[in-house]
Amino acid sequence: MDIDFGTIMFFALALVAVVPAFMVVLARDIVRVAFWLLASLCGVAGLYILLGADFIGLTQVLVYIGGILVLILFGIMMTSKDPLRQKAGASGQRSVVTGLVTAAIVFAVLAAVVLGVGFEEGKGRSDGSPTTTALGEALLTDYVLPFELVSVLLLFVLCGAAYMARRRREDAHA
Amino acid sequence: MQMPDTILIALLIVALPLAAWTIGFLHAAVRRRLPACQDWISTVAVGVSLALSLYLMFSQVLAGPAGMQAVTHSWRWFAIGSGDNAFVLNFDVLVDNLTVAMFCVVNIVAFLVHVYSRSYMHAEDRYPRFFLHLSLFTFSMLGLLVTSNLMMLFIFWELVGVCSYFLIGFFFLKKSAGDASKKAFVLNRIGDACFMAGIFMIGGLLAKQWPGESVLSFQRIWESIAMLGHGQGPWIGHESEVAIAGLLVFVGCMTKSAQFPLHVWLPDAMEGPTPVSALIHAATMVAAGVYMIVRMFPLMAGKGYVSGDFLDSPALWVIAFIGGITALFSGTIALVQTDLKKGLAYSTCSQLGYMVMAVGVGSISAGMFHLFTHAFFKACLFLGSGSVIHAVHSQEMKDMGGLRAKMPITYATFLIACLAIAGTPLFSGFLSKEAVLGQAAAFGAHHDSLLGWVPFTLAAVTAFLTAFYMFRLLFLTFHGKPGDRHKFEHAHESPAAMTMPLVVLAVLALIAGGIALPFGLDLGTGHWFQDRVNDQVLVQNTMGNTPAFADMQANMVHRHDPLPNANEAVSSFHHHAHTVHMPVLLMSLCAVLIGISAAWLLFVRRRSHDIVGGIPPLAKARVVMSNLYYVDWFYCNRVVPTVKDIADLAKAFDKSVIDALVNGVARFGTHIAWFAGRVDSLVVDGAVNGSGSSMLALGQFFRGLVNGKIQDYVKYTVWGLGLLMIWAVLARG
Amino acid sequence: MQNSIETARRIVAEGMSGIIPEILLCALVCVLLLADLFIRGIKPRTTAWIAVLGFVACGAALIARNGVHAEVFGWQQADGMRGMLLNDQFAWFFQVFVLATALVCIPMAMDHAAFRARRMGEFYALLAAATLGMFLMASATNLLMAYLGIEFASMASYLATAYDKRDRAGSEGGLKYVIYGSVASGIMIYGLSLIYGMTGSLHYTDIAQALHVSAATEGQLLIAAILIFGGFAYKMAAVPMHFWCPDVYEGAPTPFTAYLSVASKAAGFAVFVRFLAAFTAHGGPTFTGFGGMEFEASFGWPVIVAAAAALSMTVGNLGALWQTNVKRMLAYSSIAQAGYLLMAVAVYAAGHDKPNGGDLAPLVFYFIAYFFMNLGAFHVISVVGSRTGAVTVSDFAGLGRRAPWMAFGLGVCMLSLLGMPPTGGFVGKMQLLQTAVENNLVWLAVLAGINTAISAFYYFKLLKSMYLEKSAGGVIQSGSANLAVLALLVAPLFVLGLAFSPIAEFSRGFGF
Amino acid sequence: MLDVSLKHYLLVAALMFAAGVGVIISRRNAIAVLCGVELILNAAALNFVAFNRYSAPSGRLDGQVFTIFIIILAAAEAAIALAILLNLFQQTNTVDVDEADTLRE
Repeated sequence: MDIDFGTIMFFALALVAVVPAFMVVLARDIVRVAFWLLASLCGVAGLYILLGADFIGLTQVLVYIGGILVLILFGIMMTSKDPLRQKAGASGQRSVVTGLVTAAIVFAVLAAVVLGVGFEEGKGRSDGSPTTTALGEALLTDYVLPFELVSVLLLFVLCGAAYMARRRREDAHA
Repeated sequence: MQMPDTILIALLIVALPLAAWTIGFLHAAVRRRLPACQDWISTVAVGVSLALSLYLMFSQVLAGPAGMQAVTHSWRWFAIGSGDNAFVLNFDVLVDNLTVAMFCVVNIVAFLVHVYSRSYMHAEDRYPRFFLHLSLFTFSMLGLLVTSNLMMLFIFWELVGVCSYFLIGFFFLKKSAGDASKKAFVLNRIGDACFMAGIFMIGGLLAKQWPGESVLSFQRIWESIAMLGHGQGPWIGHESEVAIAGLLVFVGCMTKSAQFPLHVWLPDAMEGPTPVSALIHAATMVAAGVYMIVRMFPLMAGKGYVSGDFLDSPALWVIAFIGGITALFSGTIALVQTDLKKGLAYSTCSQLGYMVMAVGVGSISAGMFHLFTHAFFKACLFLGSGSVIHAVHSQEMKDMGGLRAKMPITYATFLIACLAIAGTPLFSGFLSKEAVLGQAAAFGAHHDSLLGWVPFTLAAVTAFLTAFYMFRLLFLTFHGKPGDRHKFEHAHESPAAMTMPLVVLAVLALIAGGIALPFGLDLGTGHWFQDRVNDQVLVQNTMGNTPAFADMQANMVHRHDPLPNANEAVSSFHHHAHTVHMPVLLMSLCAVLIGISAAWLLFVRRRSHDIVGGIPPLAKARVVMSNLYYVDWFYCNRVVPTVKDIADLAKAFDKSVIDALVNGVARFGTHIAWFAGRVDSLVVDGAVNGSGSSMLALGQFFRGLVNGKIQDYVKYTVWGLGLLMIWAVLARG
Repeated sequence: MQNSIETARRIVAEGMSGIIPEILLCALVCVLLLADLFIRGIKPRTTAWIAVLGFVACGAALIARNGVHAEVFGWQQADGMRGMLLNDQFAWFFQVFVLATALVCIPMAMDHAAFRARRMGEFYALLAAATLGMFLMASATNLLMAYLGIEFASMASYLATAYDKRDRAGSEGGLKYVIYGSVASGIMIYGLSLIYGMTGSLHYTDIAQALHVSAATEGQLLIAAILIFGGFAYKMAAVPMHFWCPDVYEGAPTPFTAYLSVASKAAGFAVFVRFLAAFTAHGGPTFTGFGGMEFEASFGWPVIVAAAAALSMTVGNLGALWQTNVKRMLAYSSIAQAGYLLMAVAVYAAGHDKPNGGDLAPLVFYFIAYFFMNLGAFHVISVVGSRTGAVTVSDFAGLGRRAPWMAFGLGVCMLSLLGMPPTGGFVGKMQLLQTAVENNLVWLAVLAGINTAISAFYYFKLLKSMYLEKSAGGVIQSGSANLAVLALLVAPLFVLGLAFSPIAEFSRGFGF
Repeated sequence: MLDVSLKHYLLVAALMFAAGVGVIISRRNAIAVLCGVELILNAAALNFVAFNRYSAPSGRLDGQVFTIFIIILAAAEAAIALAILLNLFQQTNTVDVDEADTLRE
């Protein structure tokens, strides 16, 4: 049997991406939820690299895993008294069955579309060369406007989020 | 185009009340209160308006054998879009015999009501505001009369409805008044929606023929009807749509003119001040529906209009039946009312049924004639009832009785109006009612089938009932012993400001019938009123001497003087109209006599207060009435209870089905159960309830989905998108 | 490398002049944030005036852009420019619309009780940022730009909704808004990725050309289209993406609720209609039909949009029947209004080849009327709520006596929302119905008529409460500035209702 | 021999999307709901990258650029959501979104 390395990598990474994603539904407590999410996002990062998107893969690790997930963990720590042993109500599930059934139906519909469409293959960017330079060029030429605008967005979002999360001074005095 | 003087005067007539309203409104806007002399401003405005109307009447309509030469004018109001796709609306104005006559009626009643209200409403809060509303109402009503464009007519129609809403709810601090105004408004929306749908259907069909023109003017509609008669034009192949459009327009009339089963708002509207009841809910606004179908008559008549062979038009059949049923239905309910104004309200419904039926059986002359006479005597009755209520501070007839001596002028005028509405010879109501009955009989004879005679039968029974219940009201109010001694002691005749309008109206109720006497005012020239107000004249007026009308006229059979070339159906109708004339005359005389005598026997001789009150066999009465014993017994114990049961049942139907639909559907379960044992109309009833409550239940359902839980929102959203996908894929295949 | 930098410099230099209003809004955001940070004790009034100045400057730049038709910031292709934004009349109208809404919301925010004693610079900065996002939504011709615009507007809206930190309802509304909004944008970008996969491009022009020869079946395209529609419908607050709407409207500060209900909805329609127009250009995709024959079928947008329109108006009106909270009631009412507006879009989508179809004038006209009637209603609710704490319908009892002009204004707005003459709402709705009937969507027009009848119940509930019910409260001092704003919002409704020819003509100038 | 093709990546993305929907529907904790949102966003991002690799015009990186923006905006969104959540937590002392349901009727 002739199985090449790429195929093995794909299935391994796909498992790493998908199984933890479903474990997020099933996990017992909120900290496990966060770590299953971490695993899933790592799997996706691997898939990006497998797809030749090296820069995106690294960004995924840096921003998502280094940023968003840490943010989420901070959120968990600031809002939970004992995140690993909460009473079932606060961190548990509402109805796993409804969730999974809906997920199954959603998957069925999406799978029907993606399998049904005869997407043209083979004309994409498959040379595997590093993308960082090309992405940098794209962001400063064709996509310079969104690139600049998103900086404004980050500015007001960070100010707003800081304002929102700051302890209220009037409360502190009271 | 030079504007004729007549148009100018007509517009002035319309604009004067608007000016009065505007003065008051601007004053309120600037000074934060209405002018103290708003009553004078409004009264003078409508007075001048009345004088101008009378001037038009005497200088134009009364001169010449066929009345005035109709004048039209139109202004471009707006155009949406451009070229052939534009939707254009003109402000079309038409002044003809009918307009001027209606001007006079509306202005006379409005002016008298203004005068009357200055005394009647004086002690009320918001007295100036009352006149402000009256002015706006008068303006809207007059505007409605002067337009010759369906869309404009609809706009004024809505304005009239809004004024009615304000005025019914004038005592809005009283919960019942607020509810009544809401009910009137909501119910009228049903009719308005249908009316508008009808207008759209008409407009849509006509727009294909005359793209980029103001197609909703009457002229275009008549032209299309004329073309349809010749098998051409925009309506060929759309005959059923034209019929449906006609019926939709008629539903608009049914709500405004309180036709069964959409009449229930009118009795409740009596929560408004009594002068309003007189002006709006008896004499003028409710007649707007009749006026509208009169103007729309060719549309109702449909394809056969040109050939004169239109009595088979399905729309006309529906109209005739609805009118007849309303007349009888409301008449029976009026029998058991204990509230004076409600009794009058049901009688109004009943009389409106007559007018609608007259149009349905093919004679707009008879319908309009009855509208005119009815305006005077019903306004007189309402203002009279206001005078009584003013005196005894109660609307219940059990608190009245014996007021004849205390209030002689009110009594005399009320009596004259009662005689008129009952259809006593020499009074105006006799002639107009006889005209309606005669037409209904001719309709029956013409069709010569059981179904064809139904309208006439309904009308004939109603004629008897009318005499009976009107005199019941009269006797219970003014004759017999006082019901409430204390109130009786304090009762007194109303001041002159209130009695003078009564006298004027009573005189008009007496003589207004004169306009339709065969010899008329201009002696010996045929049927005076009929010559001036009939469908051909109306159509001619609108279309003017255009080639289209010349063509139409050439092919149009002159129905009122059948020519030798008239076809068979038409001559048959005229033949019948002449042969049934005398029997109908006699029959309606009998109905009046029997009705009045029965009322007299029961309420004056037997001193009964209720129509079943004669049951206790008083010895004295039995001796006196021994000859009539069995009749009396049968009448009191069989007929009257039966009639009363029917009336009760009808009233219950009224109350539970239609009221509850409007007032809210919550209490309905019990009504359904109650109904199940009695009425066969359970199915209909259930359907009506079902749609109402299921609407609320659906609302509850959709509201329930938004339960505050974000996870569920996402869940429903995903399901919703899924359903949308399924639907889209299925719908597109 | 050097070459790329040169290219970048050239693109920026060429593009800057096309986005002056947007740059001014960016500057306004920064100035307001900095003012709040560095000027101690800056008064709310001062920041409000800075915001007004900024918006007016932006408006002036926008007016100068009227009549321009240009793609800006993008790349050159053989058959023309592929810009990120397309400045045309359609975008111009919606940008003016959004800017005007923001300007009206400033006096409302200045008057708002909960905002009086706090630093408001950040709030106005968020308002400016949301406006900027909606500008992008109106003119985006690239999927990335459309997504960025939507997110821009959404994120500013999340923060502004939760702006009053002491208010639990605001925080809760904000949290739901951000979660729901993220899900909606997730669904949308999933759909966008499918379209990208089918066409290989993010630019509308290329997508339109590629779809024309796409190998996807219509059903598959429909599913992708519905996923994308989900994201747009969320901005329009249309069914089935309406769930956030009642909670957020109730929780957000009333001035911002007003902004959301008018500007956000308009921007949602703008971005959707532009996408739709691209999608249905070239007469829609070609499909391989029975027996391998190629045929061109107009794509199923009318079906989707008509269904969403029907559902929106029905769900909105039925849901509103039960509401007692006025803002919540207006939330449902705005869902229903989205349904009426979608009816115009369905006609537009259905009518590319019909005489009166493909016409955006009814949509534009209804939006003009909607601007005045909805902002007027929220203005009154905000003013009265700030002074009396009124939130439920019964709290408005006796308003006809307590604040006659406010009650009158609210009454006119209610009648206009209901579609009664002689207000602009009536004329707008008539035009919607007329075009629907002309384009064989009679069933939708009939449903809209029935819905109008249903909606009378709840609009009149408020009217009845104001005029027919008693209340013990005293006279409310509305303030002359508020009355002036009210007059500016209500008077045009009568103009739109009576002398609407010029405006109807004006509204014809904003198609593609 | 099983060749890894576009479809495989798309199926992985579809599974992640479905899992994200499942998480949002079935979780109580607001932070867990946010994790579900991240899964959905990642599914779309993975689609973009996969399409860019297989079926986009070869010279362009549109899909990858789009993915970068998705990641940036997801970060911003998470920051906002957590900030609002912290504020709500200060008022109500719970992160159970099931209990944050006072806005309803």
